[in-house]
Amino acid sequence: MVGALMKVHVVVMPKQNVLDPQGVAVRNALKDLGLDTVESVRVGKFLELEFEELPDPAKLEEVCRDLLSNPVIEDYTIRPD
Amino acid sequence: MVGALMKVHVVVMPKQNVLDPQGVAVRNALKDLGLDTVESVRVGKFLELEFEELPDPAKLEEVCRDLLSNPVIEDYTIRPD
Amino acid sequence: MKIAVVQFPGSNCDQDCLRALTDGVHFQAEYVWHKQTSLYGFDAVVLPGGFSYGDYLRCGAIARFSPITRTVVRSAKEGMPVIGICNGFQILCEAGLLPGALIRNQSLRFVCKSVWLRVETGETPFTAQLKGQRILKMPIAHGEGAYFADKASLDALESQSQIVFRYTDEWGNATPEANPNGSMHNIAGVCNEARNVVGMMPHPDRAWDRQLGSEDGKLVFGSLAKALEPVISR
Amino acid sequence: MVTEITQKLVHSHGLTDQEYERIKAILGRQPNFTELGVFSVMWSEHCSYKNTRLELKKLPTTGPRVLVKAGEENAGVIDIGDGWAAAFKMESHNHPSAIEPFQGAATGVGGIIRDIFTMGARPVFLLDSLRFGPIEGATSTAKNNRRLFSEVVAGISHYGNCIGIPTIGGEVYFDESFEGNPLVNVFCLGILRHEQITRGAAKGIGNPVFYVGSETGRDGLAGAAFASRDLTEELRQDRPAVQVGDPFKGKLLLEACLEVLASGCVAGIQDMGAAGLTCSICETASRGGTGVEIDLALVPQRESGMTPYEILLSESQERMLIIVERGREATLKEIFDKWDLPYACVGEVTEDGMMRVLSHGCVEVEIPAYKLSNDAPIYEREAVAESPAPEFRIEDIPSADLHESLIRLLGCPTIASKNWVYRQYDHTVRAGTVVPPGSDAGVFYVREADKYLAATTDCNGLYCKLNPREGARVAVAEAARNLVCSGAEPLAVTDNLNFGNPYHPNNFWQLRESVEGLAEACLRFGVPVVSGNVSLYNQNPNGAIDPTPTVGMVGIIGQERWITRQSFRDVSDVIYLIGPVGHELGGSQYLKIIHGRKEFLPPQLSYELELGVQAVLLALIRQGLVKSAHDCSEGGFGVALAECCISGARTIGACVDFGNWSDRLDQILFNESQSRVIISALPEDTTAIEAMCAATEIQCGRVGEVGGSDLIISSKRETLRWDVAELYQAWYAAIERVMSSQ
Ligand SMILES: Nc1ncnc2c1ncn2[C@@H]1O[C@H](COP(=O)(O)OP(=O)(O)O)[C@@H](O)[C@H]1O
Ligand SMILES: [Mg+2]
Repeated sequence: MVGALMKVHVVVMPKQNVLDPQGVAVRNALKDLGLDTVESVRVGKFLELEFEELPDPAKLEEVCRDLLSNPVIEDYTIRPD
Repeated sequence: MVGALMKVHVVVMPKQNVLDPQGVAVRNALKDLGLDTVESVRVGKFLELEFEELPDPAKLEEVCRDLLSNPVIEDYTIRPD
Repeated sequence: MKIAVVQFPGSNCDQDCLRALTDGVHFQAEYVWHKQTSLYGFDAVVLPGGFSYGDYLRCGAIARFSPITRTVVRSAKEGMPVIGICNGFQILCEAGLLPGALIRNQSLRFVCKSVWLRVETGETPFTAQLKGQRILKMPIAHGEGAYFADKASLDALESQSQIVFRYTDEWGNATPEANPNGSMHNIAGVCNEARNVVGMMPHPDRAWDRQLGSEDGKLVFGSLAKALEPVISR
Repeated sequence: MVTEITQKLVHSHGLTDQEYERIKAILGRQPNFTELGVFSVMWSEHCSYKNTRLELKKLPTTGPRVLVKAGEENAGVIDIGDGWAAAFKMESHNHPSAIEPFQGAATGVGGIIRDIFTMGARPVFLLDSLRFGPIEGATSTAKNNRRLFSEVVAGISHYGNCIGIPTIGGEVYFDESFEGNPLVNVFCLGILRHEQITRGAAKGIGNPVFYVGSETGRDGLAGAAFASRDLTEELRQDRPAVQVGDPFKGKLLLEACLEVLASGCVAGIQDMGAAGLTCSICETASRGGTGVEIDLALVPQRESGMTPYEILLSESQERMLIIVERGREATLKEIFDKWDLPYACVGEVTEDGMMRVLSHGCVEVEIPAYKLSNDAPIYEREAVAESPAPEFRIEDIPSADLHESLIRLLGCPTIASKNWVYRQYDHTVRAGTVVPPGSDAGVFYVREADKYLAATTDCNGLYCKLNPREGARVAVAEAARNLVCSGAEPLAVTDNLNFGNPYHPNNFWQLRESVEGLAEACLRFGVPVVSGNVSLYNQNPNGAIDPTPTVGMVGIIGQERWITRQSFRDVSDVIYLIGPVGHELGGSQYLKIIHGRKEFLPPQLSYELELGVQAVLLALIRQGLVKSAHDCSEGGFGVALAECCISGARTIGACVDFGNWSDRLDQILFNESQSRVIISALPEDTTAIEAMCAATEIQCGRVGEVGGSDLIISSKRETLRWDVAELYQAWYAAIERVMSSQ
């Protein structure tokens, strides 16, 4: 067996003031399915990264900002597994 | 002010046996950026649902299974905020 | 004989399908709005391509819950011929009428081009006049058209001849190079066990006029005439 | 809270002190903060054309086919026969695409489509004309250029594919001058009956004014003003929230609007594009000679707590303003309910000529609508000519390895096949694309009208940089030639003027020269300009972009059998070169790519020759004598000939002989002299072809034959031979290779 891998989760969401047409469509569909107390839905990305060895946190922030998210329209958060 | 909204997070990930070309592309890009200890990446969806009032858990499971994910290719998990 | 062309919000091949049916193979065809719940008077249904509900979340995921889709599911179970083209195929998979799912193209990019298809079975209402592994030419245009099914389902599809079309080269060889999107087993179209429901990613609705570079789409729609003959004469 | 109007505030709105005085004179008082915002967007270059209006007047806009002229409405409309008409226009989204390439390009597509269906037309196809910095290499600049290119193409594909309108052509160029400031020009054409032409005018006092489509958010605040300034780093930072396109909503809006228009209940309709609600209210009122009064409290809103300023200046996408015949409101409501789209009656047409905006009943804005949209200041900017580029002399250039040169030219991204781009575009939806991207012009069969339309976009910015007037003329000539090569008769033009900051006298001179060149050429080719767009302030820290007056041209093909493609078809077909062999290498891709020199005078256009060549070609095509036709453009005869061999469904060789020509072979092969077309024909038709050409002054040289698997070119001095499979490899997958490099 390989040494246990370390996981890092990155959540990338559309910024609050940016239109999220996908979220709107899902919200409407949920209402149609009878979940009438749903107020709003936002849809983002969930990335599960597996590392042999955890990277330098600053480096990780850098790739989240430059590659994994688009800072013009998205925010990201790094979550421990 | 409106009463505080309740959040529910749903994470939808491609099943292990489903090819995730996007994950592979992200992994390669991360390696190029110098994160050489990255082993694998999988890319899924993160849905943030806001409710006025939390729905019945069984109903929530139902929509996760029927609408928010496709069990042929995806698994979902419901996470408290 | 009258064919229904379903219009979902975001369908964009509805007009092409209607034209292919009326001008291409001279059937009677009418639109059916997604909020309708009846298919009374129709003999077959086409779910056209497009981006139903924007294809937000997943292709076909929201359309599955549309009122008309529930009726289509019921009618299909009663044996009505149903074909889903492109987005229509995705909807049929989401609705559970067809096995498997269509996932993002392996290239991660939308692909629009002309492809060759080998007809794998004449035993469906949409291939009834296409015996003997005919090779057809028609365009594809999709971002999420890679056919996926787990091993057991694939085995079942193969053993029960439920694979209707496969991507091939011009000479009918199902090579990896001829696979435009990463579909398993080069699958371009499948049918259900009862064989009355067919889904395909390529567009017969864009190949029914010589000027468009192929008329092979007429063979697909035209097969319905043969398939429905017994129904009509009854 | 009342905001004090300080000089600083005025300036930060991009208005000068004189402009502010003019505003006070129009109002007879000081504007309030909201009104200042309204003036600033309406008087931005994007909406008012204050620096270009005088120049644009030079363009020819009339002709027997013109039904709606340039500048009158959202798009121009021309007659295409039998009661049918075509509405078309080009629009730029350069700055938004520089900031957020995917959404910038996507919303550009959405915007131009709305301009077309606002006219009552059903959009039937799109073209896109793109410019980026160089994409080859491992530098961070090259990587960034690749990212911009990739995302822009993805954005166009996202919107166009989803809404179901095929993209049937376009162009892509790569050059240093576009680094950091890509050009994204999108063209849309729609089809309608003459009687369906609708107007963006607020007619009928008392008619209700409806807002339809997506809710208003804070996105794209004052985007028109944003597009009217240099794209500095500060501007990038303090940008408004990026607009996100929703093609799904766009599709519903398109269908619902066409249905509403067909119902006959509409008195006027206008999309909300640049300057959003502000522009649509004041322009409809101004065109109708009326006023419009609305209450912002009634406007559907996506975010809470928006101020009147924000609501008025928002550029949220997928919204329209519809003025309904009083008493027919129910029709509109029924249709928008059917399509599940938001709508709201927000006000009515008034007779006092005022744009009056209330917020919960209190007057926020009160401005004479006509003056707001028509009395913007008009400037004549200073123009200073650049010194002319030197004349090209062949002695200054060493001859290169020609075998390798052709392969390198075919593989350079500007010349290489653009299939990597157009494969990502749905070009077959609507089942009418008869000639898909990959030939000189796209050809679309408009089934409902039984008409074949051809369309192309063209502009060589390098020529325009070296001589803007000549470059603009060549752009028109090339567009017309591309149409004729596909069998079409050119009908009319739309243009997109992309230039740098007009306050730099050099830039303004480029603009003026280009417009005059366009005007002259359009007149000579008999193609009126029916619509267009101006995009200034295209700069990066190294200076302005190469001037790029993009020309979009539409033509009609009378009969199906006249439709002609560029690729060779059959073995032993005879190859002719119609037009001269040429010699002009200035501004050529050969000099740029092979010798690294972006200089010298570009090729010169002779109208007589160009019109002669086009007339002969069209006559030959209509006689059924032409099996393929392809014009020589970037890369000259050599590249064009290779493209004839490799751009069809199958590659095919050719053998060409310049045996009695004494020029250097690089000059023969790669000069970019204008007015040249390579055709192929059946051997038995040669007598007829030569007879027809002999009756004119036009040279028509029989230069070779189609066949084999090699491309062979020989001159007095040498014989060159390429395996066409190798040429194909170099050309077909070049962009794919570059884009997959790291
Ligand atoms: N951005 C694009 N979108 C769609 N088609 C394109 C694009 N760029 C180039 N094409 C197509 O590729 C072919 C070659 O383009 P181009 O080299 O500009 O032709 P030409 O020199 O004849 O104007 C044309 O059919 C054109 O429509
Ligand atoms: Mg050309």
